[in-house]
Amino acid sequence: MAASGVVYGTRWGRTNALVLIALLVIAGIVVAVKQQVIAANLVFQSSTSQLATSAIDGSDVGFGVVRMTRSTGSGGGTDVKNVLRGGFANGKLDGLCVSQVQSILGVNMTLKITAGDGVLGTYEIQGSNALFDIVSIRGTNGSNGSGINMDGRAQFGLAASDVTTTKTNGVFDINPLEADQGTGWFGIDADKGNLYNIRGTIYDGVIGGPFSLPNLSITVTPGTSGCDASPLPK
Amino acid sequence: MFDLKGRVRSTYTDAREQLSARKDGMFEKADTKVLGTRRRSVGLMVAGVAALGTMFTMVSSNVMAVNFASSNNSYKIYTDRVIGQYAAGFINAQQKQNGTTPVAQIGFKQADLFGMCVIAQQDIVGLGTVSMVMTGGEPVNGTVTDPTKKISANELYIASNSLKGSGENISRMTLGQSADTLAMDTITSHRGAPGAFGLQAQLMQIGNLDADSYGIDLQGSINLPDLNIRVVPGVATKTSCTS
Amino acid sequence: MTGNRRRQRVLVLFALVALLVASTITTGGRDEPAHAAGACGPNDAYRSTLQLYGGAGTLRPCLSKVNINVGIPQSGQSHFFDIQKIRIIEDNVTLRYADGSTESNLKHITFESFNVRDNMTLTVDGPGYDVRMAPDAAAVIGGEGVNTDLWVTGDSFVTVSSIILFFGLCTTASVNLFSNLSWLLNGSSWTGCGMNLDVRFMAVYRPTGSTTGLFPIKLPNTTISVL
Amino acid sequence: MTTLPLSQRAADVAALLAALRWFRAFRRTRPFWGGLWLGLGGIWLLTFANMSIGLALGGGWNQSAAYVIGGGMLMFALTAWFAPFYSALVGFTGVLLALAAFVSVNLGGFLIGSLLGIVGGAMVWGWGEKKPRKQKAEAA
Repeated sequence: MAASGVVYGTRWGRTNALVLIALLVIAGIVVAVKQQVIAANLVFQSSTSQLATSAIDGSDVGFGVVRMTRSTGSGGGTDVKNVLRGGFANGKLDGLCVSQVQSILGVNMTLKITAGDGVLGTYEIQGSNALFDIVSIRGTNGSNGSGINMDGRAQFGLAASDVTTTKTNGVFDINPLEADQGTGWFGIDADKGNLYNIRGTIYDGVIGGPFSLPNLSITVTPGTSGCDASPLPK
Repeated sequence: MFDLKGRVRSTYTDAREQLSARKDGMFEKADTKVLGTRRRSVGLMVAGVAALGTMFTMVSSNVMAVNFASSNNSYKIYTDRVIGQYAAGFINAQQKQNGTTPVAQIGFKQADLFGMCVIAQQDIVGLGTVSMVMTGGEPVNGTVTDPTKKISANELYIASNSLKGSGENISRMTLGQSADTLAMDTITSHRGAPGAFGLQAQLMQIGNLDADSYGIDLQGSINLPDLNIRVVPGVATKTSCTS
Repeated sequence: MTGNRRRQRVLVLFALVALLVASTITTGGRDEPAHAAGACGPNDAYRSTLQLYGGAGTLRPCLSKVNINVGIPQSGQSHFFDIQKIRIIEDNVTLRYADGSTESNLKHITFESFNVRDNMTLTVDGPGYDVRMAPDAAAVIGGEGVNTDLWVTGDSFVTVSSIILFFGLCTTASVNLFSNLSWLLNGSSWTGCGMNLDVRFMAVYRPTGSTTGLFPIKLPNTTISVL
Repeated sequence: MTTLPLSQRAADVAALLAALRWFRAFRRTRPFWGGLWLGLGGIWLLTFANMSIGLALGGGWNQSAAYVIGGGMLMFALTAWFAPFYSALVGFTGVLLALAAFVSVNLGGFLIGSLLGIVGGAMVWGWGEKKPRKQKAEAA
């Protein structure tokens, strides 16, 4: 079909130019994607969250020192940290605030989760089977009650693995705090716990049972203004 | 000797001549021939719009699902109730065209939305701000009125810096889980940095949700019964969802 | 057919009676110490069996072998706590711990109506960690009408004063001496100047009546921290 | 008040006229308006998705659909402009892309991108030689 004297074929000059451009684009994309990966590697500034609530009314309460596995940050490894794990089989909260400051690319930002109806003493947040890994917690006097209170037969010095909170078919579950077995792990067991005007530093909270969070708000704002900077949630 | 200078010059002169010839050709063509959009365009246009209309109807009558992915910087999302199965969230810096903004990246493996209203703003040169209001499912008025018009979304991700609603039923929630260990049931791709704050829940039922979003990303598909898209001049508010 | 129905009725009646009996047995009985069966060694063999003072019940705790220091440092003649009665219950107790090990020569003492005015810090000295409970001022570890049973080491001590004794001056008594002093300690109400108790186990309970409602642990304005 | 020399002003006007004449010729020799709408549709899809290229590359089809479809529409528009020979092909494909955008790119950029693409693509497809203008003028 080709006209005589005309040779058809791949014109290598042009082809090479296009191939070169395509390769450059791919290289650029690879660089861009790599930067994206680097950008996603956040700087881990604070490992603990702030907790605040006007009151906690819990039944079958226990505290125990447990070894919590914690991420060490950028490397993706883990280490072990001793925390006081507080367990509540059933609980009501009068307002809740959990906040976390995190530094991303050198900029501080604060995630804040709040809930509550704004009325003191209504205990509008109800849930069951809650665990909090506490670094420190402080209860203070207020018009609604004062500090940390425990009711019933309180025992200090139990093994953390012997602390009881939740029940299945009326029988206490074994080791609800998931504490290490054996000695060395301090525990407190009480029938009831009433905690008022609580501010604390926690690593995490796990709430198992179905629960409600009226007026739930999740916000992320630049800066470090967390639960400590705001009045107790009601 | 390799006469580079001469070769460049001759190439340049050739190109100039070619361009000039092409220009002359263009002028000649423009003067001699009448070229333009012929009437047959209307046929294709009508066919295309009809096809679009058919797809729109199919989507709004729940036959077809669509994809949605955007990191636009001005979204408002309203729904009367969202029932999310396997939710996970962490803090991130959302990339925008002009820098970054801190957001909570929240993902749902499966989410049922009772009414959905998305308001997107776009600045258009010469027109100012216009708002696009997309509604689907039942009317978004704060109460669930018609559960049959449920919107089901698979793998829904929202980048939000403010999310407000009423947590009606939440279970198995973990706050403070290391963000690199988050999982939405079997999906383990929605993860943050090691050691960073993470939130995970098996069920999150949130009523009357108002979210400011910097992006919606739907990895799966969504059905949008009663789909309606309107363009409203200026900044639209939640009242625009029902009016 | 009628015979069948009658048998059915009898069965239902029997089931109802059984349910009623079972419910009275479970609600009428005294609250058993809350513990999960099988959590402490093979067949729960590593639990200690401890009698509370005054027949208030038996506890079968699984013990952590961690020392709890109840410290109220003395400061001159300042009064930091009040105790109605100090009693020594058992002079030589052996506790079994969660790993099966035992510790002997411990003392079982009890405080009646223990109230702290100020200066107390409760420090849990665990391996590799401390838990500190530090009330700003007043705290209740027991309180009115409540017994505080403590299993302590012999070298623990309390520093108390009483108007009828030593002209009201602060006097220290080691727990080792409690059995010799029991006639005295049991008798009067004490004003405390200081205390340093190394506690292995502590149970706070109401000796009679309902176990709940009194809130024997009250820690107003208190920080609990893990160090 | 500074007055430009007459020759200077004349030269300016001449240059402007030349540019206009060039633009008119450019416009008349290619599916200009169709290409414009098609291209704007593609740009709208891209800006509306507002996705950073890194996110699009990392996210799979959902995130990259805007780039693929919007970018495709833009590319076809440019092809229509600079290679009018292929206008029938790129116009038709542009319409198909605009339709595909509805299901895969944010409802076709809230319909606007899809509509622009359909109108523009159809115009590009239908572009070609028409009856001479002079005849029309004479008839009128």
